[in-house]
Amino acid sequence: MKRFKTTKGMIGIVLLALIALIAIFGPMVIPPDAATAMDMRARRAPPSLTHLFGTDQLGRDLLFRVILGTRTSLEIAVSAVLMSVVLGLPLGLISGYFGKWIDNVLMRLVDTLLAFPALLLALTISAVLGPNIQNTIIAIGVAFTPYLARIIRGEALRVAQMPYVEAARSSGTTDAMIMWRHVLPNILPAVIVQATISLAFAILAEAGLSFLGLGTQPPAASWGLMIQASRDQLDIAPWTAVVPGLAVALTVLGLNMFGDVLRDILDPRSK
Amino acid sequence: MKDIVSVDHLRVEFATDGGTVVGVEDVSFTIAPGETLCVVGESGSGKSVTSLSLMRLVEFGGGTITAGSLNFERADGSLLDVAAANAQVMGAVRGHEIGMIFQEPMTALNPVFTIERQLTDGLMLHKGLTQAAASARALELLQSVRIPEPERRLKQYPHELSGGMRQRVVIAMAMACDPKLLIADEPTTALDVTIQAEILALINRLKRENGMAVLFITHDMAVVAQMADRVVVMYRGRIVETGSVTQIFENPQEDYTKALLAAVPKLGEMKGKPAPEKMRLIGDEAARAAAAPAKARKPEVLLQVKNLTTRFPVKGGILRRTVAQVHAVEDVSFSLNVGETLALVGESGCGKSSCGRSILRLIEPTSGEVWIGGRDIGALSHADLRRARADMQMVFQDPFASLNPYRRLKDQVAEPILNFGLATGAALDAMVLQLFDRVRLPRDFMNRYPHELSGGQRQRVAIARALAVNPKLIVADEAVSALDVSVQAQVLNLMMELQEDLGLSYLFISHDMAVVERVAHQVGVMYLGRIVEIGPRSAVFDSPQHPYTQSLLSAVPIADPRKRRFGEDLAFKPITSPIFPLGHKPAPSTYTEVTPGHFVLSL
Amino acid sequence: MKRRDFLRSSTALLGSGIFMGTSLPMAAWAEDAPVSGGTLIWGHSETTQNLDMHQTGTASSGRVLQNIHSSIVTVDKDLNVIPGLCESFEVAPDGLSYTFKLRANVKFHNGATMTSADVKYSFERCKDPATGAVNFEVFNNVAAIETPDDLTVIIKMSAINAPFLSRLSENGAGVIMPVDSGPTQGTNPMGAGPFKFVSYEVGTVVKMARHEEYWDGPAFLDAVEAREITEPTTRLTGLRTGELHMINDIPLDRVGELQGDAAVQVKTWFPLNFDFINMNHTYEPFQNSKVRVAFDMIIDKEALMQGALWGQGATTPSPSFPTSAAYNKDLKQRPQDIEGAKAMLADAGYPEGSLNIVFKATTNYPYHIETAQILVEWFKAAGVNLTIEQLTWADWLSQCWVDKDYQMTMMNFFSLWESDFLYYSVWNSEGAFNYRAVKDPIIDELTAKARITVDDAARADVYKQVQQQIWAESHDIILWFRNGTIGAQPAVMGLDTVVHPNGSNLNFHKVWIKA
Amino acid sequence: MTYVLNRLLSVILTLFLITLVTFAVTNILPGDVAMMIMGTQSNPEALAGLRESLGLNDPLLVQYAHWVGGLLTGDWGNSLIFKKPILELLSQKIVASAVLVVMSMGIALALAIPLGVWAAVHRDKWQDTVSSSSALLGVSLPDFFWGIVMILVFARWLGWFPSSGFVDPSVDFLGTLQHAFLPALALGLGLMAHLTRMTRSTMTGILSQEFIRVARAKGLSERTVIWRYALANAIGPVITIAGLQIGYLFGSIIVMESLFGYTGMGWLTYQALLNRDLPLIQDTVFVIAGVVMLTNLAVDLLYVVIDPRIRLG
Repeated sequence: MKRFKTTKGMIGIVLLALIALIAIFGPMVIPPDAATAMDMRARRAPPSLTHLFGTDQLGRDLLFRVILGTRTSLEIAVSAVLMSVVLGLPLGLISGYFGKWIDNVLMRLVDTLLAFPALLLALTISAVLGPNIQNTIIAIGVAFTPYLARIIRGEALRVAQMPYVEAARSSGTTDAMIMWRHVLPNILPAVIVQATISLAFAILAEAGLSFLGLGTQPPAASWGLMIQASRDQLDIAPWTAVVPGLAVALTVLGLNMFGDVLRDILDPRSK
Repeated sequence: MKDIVSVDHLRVEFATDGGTVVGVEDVSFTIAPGETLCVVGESGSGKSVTSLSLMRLVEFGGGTITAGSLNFERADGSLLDVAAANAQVMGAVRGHEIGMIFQEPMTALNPVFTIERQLTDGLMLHKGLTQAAASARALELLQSVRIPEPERRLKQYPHELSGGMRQRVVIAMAMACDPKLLIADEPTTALDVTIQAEILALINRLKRENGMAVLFITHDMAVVAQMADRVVVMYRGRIVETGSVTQIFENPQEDYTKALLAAVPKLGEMKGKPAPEKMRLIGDEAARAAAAPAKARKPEVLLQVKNLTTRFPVKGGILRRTVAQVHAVEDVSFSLNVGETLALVGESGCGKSSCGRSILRLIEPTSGEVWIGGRDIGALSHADLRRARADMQMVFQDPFASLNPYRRLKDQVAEPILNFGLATGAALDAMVLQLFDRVRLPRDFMNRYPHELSGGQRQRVAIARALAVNPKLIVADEAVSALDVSVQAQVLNLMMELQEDLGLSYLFISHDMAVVERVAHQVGVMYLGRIVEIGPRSAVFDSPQHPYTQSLLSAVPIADPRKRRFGEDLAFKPITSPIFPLGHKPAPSTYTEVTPGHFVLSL
Repeated sequence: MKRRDFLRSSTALLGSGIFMGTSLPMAAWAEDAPVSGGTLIWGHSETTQNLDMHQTGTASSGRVLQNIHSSIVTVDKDLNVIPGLCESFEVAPDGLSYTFKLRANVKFHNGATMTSADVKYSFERCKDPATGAVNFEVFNNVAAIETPDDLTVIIKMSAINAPFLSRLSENGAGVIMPVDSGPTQGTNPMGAGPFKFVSYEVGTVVKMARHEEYWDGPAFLDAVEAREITEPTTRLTGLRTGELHMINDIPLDRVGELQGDAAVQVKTWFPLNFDFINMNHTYEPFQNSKVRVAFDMIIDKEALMQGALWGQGATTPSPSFPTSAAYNKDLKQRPQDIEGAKAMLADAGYPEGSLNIVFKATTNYPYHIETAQILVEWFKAAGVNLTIEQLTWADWLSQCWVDKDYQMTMMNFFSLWESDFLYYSVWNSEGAFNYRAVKDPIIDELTAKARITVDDAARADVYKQVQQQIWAESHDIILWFRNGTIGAQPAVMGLDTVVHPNGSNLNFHKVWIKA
Repeated sequence: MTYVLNRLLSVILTLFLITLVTFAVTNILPGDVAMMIMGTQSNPEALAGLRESLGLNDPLLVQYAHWVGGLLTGDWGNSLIFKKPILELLSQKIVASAVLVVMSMGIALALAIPLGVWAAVHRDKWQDTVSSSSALLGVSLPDFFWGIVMILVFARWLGWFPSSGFVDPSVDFLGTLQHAFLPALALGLGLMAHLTRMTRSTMTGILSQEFIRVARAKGLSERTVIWRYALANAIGPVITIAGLQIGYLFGSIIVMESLFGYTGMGWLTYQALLNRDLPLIQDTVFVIAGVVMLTNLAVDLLYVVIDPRIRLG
C-alpha cells in the first residue's frame, strides 16, 4: 500500500516539478516572440517537424504558446488560490473557533455568497475594474473564498473541540495563541490539500472566464485562453484543443496525485 | 467430547506501509462444546486478530492467514478448516454456526436500518425464513435478551436505543441462528459497569441455556476471572500461557501473567488499609519499598466547592430559544485537602466530568462557589482566571487527543510556562528538562512528536505539562482509563509519588471502582448530577449506604475466579434523564452524616 | 442598445448589395419549377428580441419580421426606391409633399384589407414618441398625413427631408400595420408580409406560416421555423447533420471549407458591413495627424483582411458603398511601411517604445479580436506597444460609444451607405456617431455644404472630398467591406432572392424546397 | 418540525441578504439603463424623462424597496430586451433548467456512485487510481469543451441526439429529454469528479465502521454489505454534497445553455448580462440564488427523510 501510494505521489511530484520547470524556465528558453509570431501560410497546421504541436488559427506555434501559457496559467491559479486562502483562512478560522453568533453571522454571509453564480461575480469585477490578469486573479480569488472559508471553518470547528485545545486553554493560553499554535497547524494540512485541488479549479476557471473575454487578454497565451480559442475549430483542428487540454489535464492529475500524498508529507506522524 | 474449535499454529500477517507485519504467530488452542475460553491480553497482543481469523474477517482488515489451520466442527459434524474455506462456505458459517459480538455497541448497528431489518436479514439468509417468520423469531430473540418493550424496539432505529440495549440487540443478532460458537470480542469494554454486569450475566445465561461454546476476548482480568472456564494469555502475537481459570489466577507460571495479575487492582483488597497504596509492579521492588504509608499531614483545605450547579441549555423552536436544561451538575458541595485525592466516581452521564470542568471554569457553572486557596474562582475576571489557572491543572482521558500532533513535546510542556511568563530561554529549557526527568521520560523525547510515544508515555507528557506551572490542584479526568493495565499501574504510581513529593491534591474522576479504591483518600459517588454519597474511602467502600453506591459496587467484576457474581440475570435500575423543563426547581441536596465525614444524600 | 441599432438607425437610403454568387451552379435550379410546400428550418444566428416592428432596434428581429411585414415602398437590387404596398408614389417638385397610391386588395394577416387609414395609423404610431419607435425621427418633418380616399395618402412636410423616401423603404419606418393593432404588435406581430406570425418561444424559435392572401402571390413554403442558435459551431453542426435547412452567418473561417463541400450550398455577398479602426481624438498622441497616419502605415490591410476575415471581404479606402456615385475611386489605401511609420512617429515626438496603447475590442465580433492580435505584432515591429482589452458588447457600448473611454478600438457599420447619414453622423464634429470626437473644420464644412447641394453629381464630389480628407488626415483607418454568408442544404431553392438589398434582412417569399 | 421551521427562517434571512447583494452588485455594474433602452437615438431630454419614469432618480433605498416590494407582490417588472414581463419569461425558462439540472445531477450520480464505491472497496489499489483518474478527466477540461465534444461526437458524427435547442416538455417530453441529454452529459462529467471523490471518502469511512464488520459476521454477502449496508449510509452525505454542487451547477449552465442554445435560466441570465438588462439581471440572479438556497434546504430535508437519526431532532 505504502509503495503504491508513494509511486503515485512520485508521479504527481515529477509531473508538477516538470510543469513548474516549464513555467519558470520555459519563457527564457524559447525564442522571444515565438509564441505570438504568426505564419499566415501555416494556419491550423497539424503537428509536424516545423511545428511539433501544430499551429492555431493565426499560424502561431502551439508548442511555444503552451510553454508560455504555462507560466500565465499557473501565475493566475496560484495567486488566485493564495488570495482565497488569505481571505478565507481568518474568516473560517474565527468562525469555526469561536462558533456561536460569530459563526452564525459569518456563515450566513458565506452562504449568501455561495448562492451567486461565480460568473456574475467575475463579470461584475471585470466590468468595474477592467479585464486584465490582476483582475482575473481577484475575480477567481474572491469567487473561491467562500468555498475555502467553509472548509476551513469545518476543520477549525473539529480542531477547536480537541482535548489539546482545552488543555491549552486550561493552562492559560489565550484564544489568539490557541488559534496560532494549536488550531492553525492542525488545519493547515487540510487547507493546503484543499488549496492544491483548488489550483486545478482555478486553471479551469480562467478558461471559463475566457469564454466571456475576461481572463488573459490575447495575444498573450494561457491554457484557458487557448482552450477557449479552440472551441470553434475542434472538429477541423483538434490539436488546438488537445495541446492545451493535455497541459491542463496533466496538471490537474499531478495536483490530485500530489494532493493525496501531501497530507501524509505534512503530517509529523508519517515521518 | 470432541473440540468444537481447534486452532493449530495460526499465523496471520498484515501488509502495512512498513512491509509485512506478523499479527499472530504460532497460536494454538481448542474450545470444547459449552466451554468459555477467554483470550486475554493487552493492546497489540493479537487477541482480536485471533478471533477475527476464526471468522475469516481478518482479511477485511488487510490480514492474511499464512500458516496453520482453524478447524471448526460444523453442525452436521463435518470438520471445516476455516483457513482454507471459500467465500461461499464462510458465508454459510458466519452468523449461522458462529455468532460474533463486537466491542462498540454504539456503532455495531447500521444506523439507517430498523432493528427488525437487522435482526431478520440473517435469519432469512441462513434459515430461509419468510419475512413474517423472521420477524416473529426476531421478537423472540429480543425477549430472550430481556429487552423491555421488544415489539416497539423492532420498529426503532439504533439511535433510539441506549448503549446497553444496543449491545443486547447485537447479542440477539449473534444468537439469531443458534450458533454453536459465540465469539465475543471485548463485548463490555465500552459499557458502564452496571450494564457490563448485565451483559456478562446475559452471556452466561445464553451459553448455559443453548449449550454453546464462547470465545471471549478481553483485556480485563477481572472479567476473565468472572467468565472463563479456561484462559489463554497472549502477548505480542503469541500465546504466553494457557490453563484453567483457577490455574491462571492462583498459580500463574509465566512472568508476564504474573505481572499482568499484579497490576490489576482487586476490589476489596484495600479493606482495612488507612491510606492509598501504590500498585504492585513485578520487578519493581523499589516502588514497593517506597509504598510506605504517606506522611500524615495536618488537614488543610485546598479546594472548597459549595453548591456548584451547572446546567446546559437544550435549544429548540424557531427562535432557538432554550426549551429545557440538562442538569449536569446539581448542587454539589465538597472539600479537598492539600496533598489528598478525592475521587468522583459514577457512570457515564452522571456529571463527574462536568463537575471537574466547572471547577476549572472550562465550562461556566450556573451557580455555586469554588474556592481554591482562599480565592473564589467563580468571581474572577477573564484575565484573573487565566492567571489563577496556574494553580489548577487538568489531565485528560485520551492521551492521543490531548496532545497537539503538530508540536514537539518540548514546546507543549513549555507552553504553560511561557503563558505565565515563568521562565524563558535557558531557564525554560532547564525547567522542561527537569519536568521530563520528573515524570521519568527520557530526555531525548523532548524533540519528538506525540505520535512517536506510547499511550503511557503520552500521559506522562500530559502530566509534565500539568506540573509545569507548579499547580496545587490537578483534575485528572479518567486519566488512566485508556491505558493498558500495566501502564495504568505505572502512571498511577507516578501520580501518587508526585503527590507525596509535591503535596499535590488530585480530583480523580473515574468510573473504575477498583482503581479508585486504590488511590483515593475521599470518595464521592455521583448520580444524575448530584453526589449521592461522599466520605472517606474506607467508609464508602466498606459500608456503602446509598442504594446506588451499593448497586454500583455489586456490579464491579472482581479479579478473583472464586468470587463470581454474574451467574443469574441482573437488572439494574436504568439511569433516568437529567433533562428537565425550564422552570424545574430541583430540591437542594441535603445529607445525613452516618459516620464522621461520611455523608449520604437524603432520599 | 444593440449593435443592430447601427443598422436600424443608419439605413436611411438604399443599400446596394453586390452578390458574389453561390457555390452551386445556377443551372441546377434553373431547370426546376418551384414547388409549393414544406417547412423551412432556419438556424438563425441571433436572438429575436422585441417583436414590435416599430420598437425593435435589432437586426435579428428585423431579419425575421421582414417576412411578416411589408413596407410602403421598397428597393430593388440596385437600391432604387420602388413601390411596395403602394402602387406608385410621387414627390412634389418642392420636396414638401409625397403622394402614395396604394395597391388595392392588399390583405393583412387578420383578413382585413389595407386602406389609407392603416397607413396613416402606422406612420402616426411611429411618429408618436409614446410608441418608443426607433425610427421616429424619420417623421420629424411631417406636418400632416392626409387620406383623401381609401387608396391615397398624401404626406405634407414642414421642411425638406431628402432621405425620407429611402427611410420608408425599410420596415422600421415604412411598415404598414392594421389600424389599432399597435398594442398587440409586441406579442403578436401582424402585417401584410408573405408569412403570418404563429408563435415565439423566447430564445428558442419563431414560427411563421404562409399568408395565403399575400398581395404578391403566396409563398412556396408552408411555414418557416427560425431556430435561434447563436453558437457558430453548433449552428454549423445543425446544418451538417441536416437538422437545419439553412443557416445565416457561417463562421468566416469555415466558408472556404463549406464551399468545397458538395453536401451544402454556400452563398456569399458583400457588403454586409464595413469595418474601421478608431483612434480616440481626445487622446493626446492621436491629436497629432502624423501619429494617425503612421498608424495607418503600420497596417497591411489586405494581409489583415486575409488574416481576420479569411479572405471573406474586400479592402477599401472609402466607406461609401462601391456602387455609390460618391465612392472615391481615386483613393488608395496606404501600403504597409513600418520603417516609414517609425520615422514618422519619431518625427511626431514618439520614438520607438514610447507609445503604450490599449486596444479595446468587443468579443461580440470574434474577428475583431483576431484583427487586434495581428495588429499587435505589426505595432510591435513599429515600436508601439499595443495591448488588447476584450469587452462584452454592453461594456464596449458604455465605455467606447457612450463614455469615449478608450484609446484605440474598431467597429463596423451595417449598410451605412447614404452619404449624408454616413459622413455627417460619423465624421461631422456634431455627428451622432462621432464617438472618436473627430473635429475637422474641413469635414464639418464639407458635410454641411453637401446638405444644401442639390445637384447629385456635385454632391457626390463633395463627399469624395470628405473621403479624401478622412484619408489624408487618417481620422480613422478604413479597412474593408465584409461578406455576408448563408449556408443551406442543396434542396433549398431560390436562395438568390433571400437576401434583402440592405444585406442583412432575409425574405423567404420566393424560397422553396425541392422534394 | 421545529428543525424545518428553523431552516426555513434561515432561508428567508439568506434570501433577504441575497436581495441586498444582488441589488448592490447590479447597481455597481457600469452603464445606464435608460441609455440601454434608448440606444443611440437618445437625446438628453428623453433620457431624463425615461430615467424619471423608471424611477432611476430615486434614492437607492427607494429603488431597492420598490424592487423587493415588486418581488413580494408579484410585479417582477419587464425585461428591457425582450419587452416581456419577467415573471412570464422566468416561468418558461425555469422548467428548462430544472430538467437540465436534474438530468445532469442524475448522470453525475449514476457515474460517480459506482465509481466511488468501487474505489473505496479497492482503496489504495490500482482500481482506486483508475477511478479517480477517470473521474478527473471530467474536470481536467472546462465544461464548454466537453459540450463541444458532445455535439461533435453524438450529434454530428453519430447523429444520436439533436445538436441544440430546447423543446417544451408539455409539448414533447421525450424531445425535451433528447435535447437536454447532451448538455446534461457535459455538465455531469464536470460534476462527477467531486462526487466520486466524496463517495469514495464517505464509503471508506463507512466501510471501516463496526456495523460493516457485524454485517459480514452475520454471513451477508459482500454485495449486500457494500451495496445495501454501506451505501444506505453513504447516500445521505453524498446527496448533501450533491446539493451543495447545485450552486456550482447553476454557474455552469450559464455557459452550457448558451452553447447548446438550450434556453433556460442560464441562457436568460447570460442574455441579461450581455445586454445589461438590469431588471432581468436582478430577477434572474435572485431566482438562481434563491433556487440554490431552496435546493440546499430541500436536500437537508431529504436528509432528514433518509437518515433516521435526524428524523426526530
